[in-house]
Amino acid sequence: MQFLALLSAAITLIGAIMVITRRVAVHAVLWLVVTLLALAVVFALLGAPFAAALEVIIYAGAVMVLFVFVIMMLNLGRPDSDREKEWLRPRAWLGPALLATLLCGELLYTLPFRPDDTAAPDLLTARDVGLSLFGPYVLMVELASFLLLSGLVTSFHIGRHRLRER
Amino acid sequence: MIVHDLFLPSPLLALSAGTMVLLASIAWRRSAARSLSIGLITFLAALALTGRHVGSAPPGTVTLFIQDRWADYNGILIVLSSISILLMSWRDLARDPAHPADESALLLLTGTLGAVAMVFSANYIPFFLGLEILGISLLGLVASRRLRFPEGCEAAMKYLILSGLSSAILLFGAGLAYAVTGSLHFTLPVAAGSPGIQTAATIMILIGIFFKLSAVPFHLWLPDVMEGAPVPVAAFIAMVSKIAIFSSLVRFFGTGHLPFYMQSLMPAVIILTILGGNLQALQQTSFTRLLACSSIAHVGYLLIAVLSPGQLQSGVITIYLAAYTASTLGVFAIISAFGSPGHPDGTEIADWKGLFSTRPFLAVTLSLMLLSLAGIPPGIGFFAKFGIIATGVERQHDLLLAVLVTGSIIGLYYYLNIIRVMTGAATPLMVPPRTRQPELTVLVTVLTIIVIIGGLFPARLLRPLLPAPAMTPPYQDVMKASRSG
Amino acid sequence: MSPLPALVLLPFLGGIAAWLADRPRAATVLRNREAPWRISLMVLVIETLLLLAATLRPSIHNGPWTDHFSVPWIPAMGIAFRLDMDGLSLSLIWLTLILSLPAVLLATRQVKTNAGAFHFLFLSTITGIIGTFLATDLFLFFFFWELMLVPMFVLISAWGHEDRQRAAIKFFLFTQGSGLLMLLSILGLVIAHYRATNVLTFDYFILAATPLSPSLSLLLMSGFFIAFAVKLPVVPVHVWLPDAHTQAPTACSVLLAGVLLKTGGYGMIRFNVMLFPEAASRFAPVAMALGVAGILYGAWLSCAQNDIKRLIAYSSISHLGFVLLGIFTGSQTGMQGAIIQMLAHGLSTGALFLIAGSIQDRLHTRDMRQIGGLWAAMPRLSGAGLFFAVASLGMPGLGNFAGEFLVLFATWHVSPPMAVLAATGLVLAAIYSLRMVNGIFLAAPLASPKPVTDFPAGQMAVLGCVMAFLLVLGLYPQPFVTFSAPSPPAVTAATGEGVSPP
Amino acid sequence: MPGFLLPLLILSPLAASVILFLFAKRISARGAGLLAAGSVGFSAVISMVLAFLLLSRTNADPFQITLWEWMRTADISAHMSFLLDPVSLVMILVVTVVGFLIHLYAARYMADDPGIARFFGCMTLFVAAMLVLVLASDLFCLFIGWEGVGLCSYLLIGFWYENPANTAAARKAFYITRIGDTAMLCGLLLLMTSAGGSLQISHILSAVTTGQLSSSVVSGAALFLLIGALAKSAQIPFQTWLPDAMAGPTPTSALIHAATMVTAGVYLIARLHMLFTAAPLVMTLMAVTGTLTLLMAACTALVQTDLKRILAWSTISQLGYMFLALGTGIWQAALFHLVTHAFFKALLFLTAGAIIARVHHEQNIFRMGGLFRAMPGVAAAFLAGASALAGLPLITAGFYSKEMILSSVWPASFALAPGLALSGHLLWGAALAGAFLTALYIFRCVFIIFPGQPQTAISGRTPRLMAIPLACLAFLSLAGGFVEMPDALVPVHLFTHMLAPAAAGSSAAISPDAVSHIAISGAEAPRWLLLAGGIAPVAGLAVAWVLWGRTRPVMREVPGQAAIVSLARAGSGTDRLYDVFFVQPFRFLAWLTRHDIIDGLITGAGRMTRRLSLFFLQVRAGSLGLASAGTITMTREGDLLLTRLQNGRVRWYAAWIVAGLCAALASALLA
Amino acid sequence: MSVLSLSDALLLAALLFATGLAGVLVRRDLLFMLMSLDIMLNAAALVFVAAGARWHDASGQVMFLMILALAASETAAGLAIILCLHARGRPSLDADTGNLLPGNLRSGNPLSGNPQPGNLQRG
Repeated sequence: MQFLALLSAAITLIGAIMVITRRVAVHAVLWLVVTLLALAVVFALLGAPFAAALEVIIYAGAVMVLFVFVIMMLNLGRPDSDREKEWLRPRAWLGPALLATLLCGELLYTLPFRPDDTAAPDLLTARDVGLSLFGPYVLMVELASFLLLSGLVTSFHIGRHRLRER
Repeated sequence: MIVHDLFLPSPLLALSAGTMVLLASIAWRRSAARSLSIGLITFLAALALTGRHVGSAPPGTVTLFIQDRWADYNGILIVLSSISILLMSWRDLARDPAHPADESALLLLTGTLGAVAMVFSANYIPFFLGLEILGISLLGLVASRRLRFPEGCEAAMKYLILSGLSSAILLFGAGLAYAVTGSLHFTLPVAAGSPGIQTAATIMILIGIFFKLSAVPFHLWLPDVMEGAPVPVAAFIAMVSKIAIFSSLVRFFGTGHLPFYMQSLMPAVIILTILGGNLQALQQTSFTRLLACSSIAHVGYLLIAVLSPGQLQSGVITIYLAAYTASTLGVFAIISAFGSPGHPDGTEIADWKGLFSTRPFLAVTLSLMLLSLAGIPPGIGFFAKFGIIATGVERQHDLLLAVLVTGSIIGLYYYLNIIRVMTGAATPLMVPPRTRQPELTVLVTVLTIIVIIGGLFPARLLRPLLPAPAMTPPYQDVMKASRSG
Repeated sequence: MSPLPALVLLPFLGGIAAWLADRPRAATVLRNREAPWRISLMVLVIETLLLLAATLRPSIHNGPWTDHFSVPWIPAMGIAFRLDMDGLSLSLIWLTLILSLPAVLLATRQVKTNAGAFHFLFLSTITGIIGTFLATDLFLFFFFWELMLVPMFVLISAWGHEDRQRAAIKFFLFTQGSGLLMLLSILGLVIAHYRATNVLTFDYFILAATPLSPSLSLLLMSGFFIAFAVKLPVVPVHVWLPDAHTQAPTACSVLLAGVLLKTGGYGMIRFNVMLFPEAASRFAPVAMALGVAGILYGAWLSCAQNDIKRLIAYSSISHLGFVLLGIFTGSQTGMQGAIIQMLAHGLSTGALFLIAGSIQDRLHTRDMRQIGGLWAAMPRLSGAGLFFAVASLGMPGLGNFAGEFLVLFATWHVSPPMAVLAATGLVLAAIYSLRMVNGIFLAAPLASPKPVTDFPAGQMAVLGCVMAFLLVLGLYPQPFVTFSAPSPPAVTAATGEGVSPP
Repeated sequence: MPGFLLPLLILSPLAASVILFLFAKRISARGAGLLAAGSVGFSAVISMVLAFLLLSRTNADPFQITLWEWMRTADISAHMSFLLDPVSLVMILVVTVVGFLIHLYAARYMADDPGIARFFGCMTLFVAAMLVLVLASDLFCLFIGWEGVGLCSYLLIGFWYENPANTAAARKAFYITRIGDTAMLCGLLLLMTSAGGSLQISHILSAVTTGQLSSSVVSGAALFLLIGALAKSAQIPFQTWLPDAMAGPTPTSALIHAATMVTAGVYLIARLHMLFTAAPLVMTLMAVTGTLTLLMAACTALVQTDLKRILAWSTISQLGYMFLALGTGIWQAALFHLVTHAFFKALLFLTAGAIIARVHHEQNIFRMGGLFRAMPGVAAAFLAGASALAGLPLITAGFYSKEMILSSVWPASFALAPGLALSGHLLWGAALAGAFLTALYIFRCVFIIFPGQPQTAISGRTPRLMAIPLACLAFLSLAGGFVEMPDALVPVHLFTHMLAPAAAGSSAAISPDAVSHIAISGAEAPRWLLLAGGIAPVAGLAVAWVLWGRTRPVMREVPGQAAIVSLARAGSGTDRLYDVFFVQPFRFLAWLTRHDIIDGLITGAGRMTRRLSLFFLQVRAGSLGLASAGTITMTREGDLLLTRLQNGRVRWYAAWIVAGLCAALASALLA
Repeated sequence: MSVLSLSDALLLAALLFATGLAGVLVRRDLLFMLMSLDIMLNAAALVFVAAGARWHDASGQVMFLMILALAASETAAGLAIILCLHARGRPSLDADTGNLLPGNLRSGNPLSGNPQPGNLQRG
């Protein structure tokens, strides 16, 4: 199990790094899917099977399909990947990477590295989550629906192409 | 743990009900006038319902939403701003086919909903959801002019990326706070042990808030986005979004003493914000950009009051918010009134040349608003700035006061510069045709009266509305002890 | 009823009336295109009568503070709408009216564009000035202090001369920016008082009794001082003045030079010397050195100007250096000299600006080299110009000299070398004044393309009154000195506190 | 008490002046002259009445009146108060009588000038101011008159303002006297602060005598006042303004720049002689300055060609005599010379005016010539004046007054330092030489103008209205001296007796060591002194005859261009010196700084702020320099050397956010 | 049953967060930026889930759900913007080019979309 945890964590990280270094968008999307799947394993190992399932179904499934869909619509090709290569010269990424590393270092510095305090946590099943979702957090579900509504309206609003005759 | 309760702030209820009605109405038949009317009625209803809340939280329990005078006050400011913004955009939305009115009205409603949710939230989840509802709605609003002005889309793109980044940072911070305290209560994370994570959590949440508040150096997006957006939307960003996030800031940090690790950070940010905002405004030729920069500077002034707990603080923050809202709304309303359908808004300062002779009413009211923003009598801004300085003096923030004075002098220059331009000789070509716009006239008049009355009789506004300080000195001792231990 | 609030508000209300009278609809009803002008003239006359009543009204108590008015304004912060009048404020208000009447009579009738707004702003400025002279609540004082600048800014910016906008912004930035420092000081004082007594108040008389450490009181005083120094103006911060005076429309130049600058001197007396006597005495050497520097620097630059208004403006700096010097000598004589100098400078320089403005109206230039001798064409104007130029060079027997003499006398007590240096300013005063006289009045006339009209007798009579005032001030200043003596805050604290208006 | 007459005395010309100014346009030339002369004449009558009253009074009290209190505060008390004692009586008589004659003359002389009302307005104002000056019993009040006469002098010198040279001369006069006035003001302040806030003359003098004032204060005040007096009286080093002042109308020159105003310095010192005698060094300085001035001015007069300028220099020279007398301590002699000088110099100027009017405003003496035949009456008057000026013995007033000075200087000694004194003999010698030179230059003038052939056309006649004053003044110049004669001839001492009360007051009060050099009468002086004093002018006359009387054609220069000429040029040389060292540098520096330096600095700072704000813009627009290759363009404000790379704003903004986050975290963690 | 402790999870989350951040900073293509943002959001989600596990509190997972909702709507809106920009004929999805909002650096007609470099200041 320890090994599985280590492996999935490693895959998650490697996947993420691959995502940000790919030149072709579809490759990146695929790597992202890999990352998300590995993350789902991590979630499961953390005792959150519900979250893991949602990660796979919604994130790696639905959201990523959106990406693929858009990439198809954009009809990206060879020139784009060449351009990406052009853009990914060391002098272009060195500074941002340094900045990110610095932040990462600061974060790691703050984290407690002593072997953990508590015993391994118990499982939190879908039932627990559902109870609290539709218990104390029922209003939040409503709010989330408004979030999705505004996302919907916005996407629709922006996505329209032409002036509509009135 | 969160106690289950049925408490729901009633403005929120009104707004969500209004959104539903509007959706239904759109689904039935699209009509700009009706959508706008529904929006207006919803806002008025929300206003009327403020303070009359459904249910109540049992005393001494932690809730998702909180009801106090501070939340009510900010809710009122937000809804009033939204009403003004709706009136400002009425003409364009109702008459200009390039502006899809229904979606705009809908997004205005959801945006306000998000803002109000933030104001009332006492928990990370509603705060975060409110923030994102507001952000996503803004995204749509910013891009709403894109068909005529391509800047809109670009501005939306910038906002999307940057606000996504800041949301992620904020979320990460909130996650760390949750990890350390085990509670999603929206307040400074305080727990025994692991001081590093607490610090990191606080700082990351703070940075997220600073981004939305556009404090320097996290301000760079604001002028771009405000310029790319239609004028009323720019007002929405400058008003609604800022009030909401500011009220959250106060709720999160309280108005007491800062944690020790922020005691050099906050003044630094304030200094940068005041100087950066003002200096950047100095160079602007675009009116909306100038207002964006000036709103940055005003955030800096406000933060001084946040840093200065004392007898005056609460009332001063209250009145400063009112002053900033009324004056800035006034300026935006006048900009809207200046333009006309099919004519670009008067967003270039040079367009305003000679306004004193061509449209004296607008010129005089605009001067009043600008002077109020600059902190000069008789506008309400005078007393507000006076109060800010008073709080600063009370806490002896010498450096901050020096910066404030410097910034105010620079600010004077660019505000006056506009008045100067308006006193110049008019060139007939530049004067856009006048159109009948009673709603704007009424709005401008009302705001003018508010600004003057507030300036002359500010006593009524001076009410202590702030929540009790969240961070009191004993806590700090705990923090310090835990850190060293 | 105390007439004080009416005194403050009347010009403002009158200004609104003047503005409304300029609306197209009103103009047809009134059948008079000069309605705003007439209304403002009327308002000023009524104001003068009101002031007369206030002057003659028996004092409400035995102290030197003759009148009092107070209503709470912002009780949460201890702010009240409190007005008090003593001899100093009364005489400065008189000066305001004595100058604004000729200014309106002679110079604002020509304003044709937006005359209503012009008069509204003009009268609002007067309201601000009078309010400044009367307010004894520090917040109210600051309120009026800021308030009087705004209309003046618009007046300069909209109705001024060629380079008006830059001048207006400069004027506003300097005066307003320094005002912020004063605000800091006011608040510092209030907070210090609050810390000491747990009473939050902005009342001048109560705050005057605040116990302060020496360093704090010096700090607070310097905040006030900077604001007043900019207004007065004192040399390193005088730079707004020449531009503003030169570019302002005539009536505003008169008001600026004649009265607005006096608020600085008034503030120094009331809020520096009287509020922080010890700090002021410690600061005195610096202030006096600045005064001497102002006298010499202003006079020096005045000698080099060809623009009449600029010349007069720099001469103002020189004259007001005497005021600063006098106030900080720390003696009663110096203070009285400064007050006399303020009154006299207001009259003489105000009149000179009126004359310069009239010249500009007629000849459309302010360049001495292009004006030439006017005596032959306009003997009345030139005679008046000569008179006021002579007054400004410090001719004994006229008001300016009386002030300068008293100031020099008081200075000599403190530091003879300083007095000698300041007296040198009189030589320079002769140079610039006579340069002006021989540049525009007593000089060979230039070939003028069109005939110019002299002052009509009526206007001359108005100027004659100003001349008479100057003469009286120079020959018999004793009544003015008695009349305009500033009252220390302690007096009312002892006798007049709590006296409510009947 | 007849004190009430004193303000009346002043009021009369003052009222005339006000009327003349107010109704300048409506008053005819004749009316203006009449009004002016009448008012001054009225004053003259009053002053005669006053003279009668004063001299016939039984006690020694002067007439006094205090009009009002100018100011009284804790430490200051100044009054508008007047006092008439013999000293001021002499002065008011001179001012009103000579003034009346000159006004009479001017009424005709200026009749054709369009600005006559202004002219008489100034003239009467001058008389009023001068009367204030001489009558004042408070130095503050005196100072009002003192400056007032200066102003009138300025207005009258520049009366013909169409010519820039005239106004320049007027300004010069005012500036230079203003320097002196400022010094005097300082002196007054010094006295006032040390003497308890009062400038009442009696108070000051009693403070001096009682030793209330320390000697340093007395010396300082005396020095300051001396500077004021020297400037007013055009003594070295202030002499340059007076010759230029001749640009004014001739009656002005006669009244202001010869008879009255320039003697105000003498009057001041005579008034305060007790103060000065208490400051021996200042006295020495005064005497030496007077001597130098009288020599220098006489030499300069010798080489002038302009008639009025010759007279101007002679005025300076004669004033030098008065200062010598004052420095010696014999202020009575100075006053006596002042009176006679007023007569003959007014006469000379008025005759000169008459001459100049006849020869079409030609002032160069070498262009005149042969005037005796055309205008014998005028010539006679001029001759009378010239003899009085030269001091031809026995028959002229000038002889007696000058003699009184000379004989007193001889025995005097002048303190230089403790134990070191300057002998009076030296100054006496110089003064004698001066007397010789005086006769030389004035008879040079006479011999060039009157005999021989006319050089220019002569027209018209001298009107009677102008002739009457000439006659009166001629009489006074010749006979005026008989009121005071040396004991060696006839012991007549009317003048000194009249002044006796004032003198008594002083000599009683002054400590013995301070008066060591004072000698009122020439009793102890040897007889030959008188002889020498008589011979010197005669010798001058003789030499003048030798040089100019016989020689034809006219010589245009003094023979022998050597030492004497260069010495003579000194007068005008100072002028050039001042021009180079003071006037031009002042003008240049003023021109250089005509734009406010401080203004420039502050505006520059403002501009820098704008630049700074540009920097903030650059931060916004700038790049990490790593983002991408782009076109590097210099900004238009090239000085900032900031470059703008075509870069991605979004990532740039994001980078700022992250950088801010890093910094904030770092600061929090390090706290 | 978990084998991952909270601090392990936080470690992973921090690394993931930094990686996403680097992606946002480095990449110019909007698509990649959006993906990087998603990575960052996931890192945050990981923190919440892990913390929820640590405290045995379902709130963490509730929060995860909300983040999911946010990610969905943000991605949708973002992709709509990408399409919008693409439809307007932007040559690429470069977030950097074609800045129509250069603020004060604007020059020329804002509609031309062709800013000229070098004009810092107008008037």
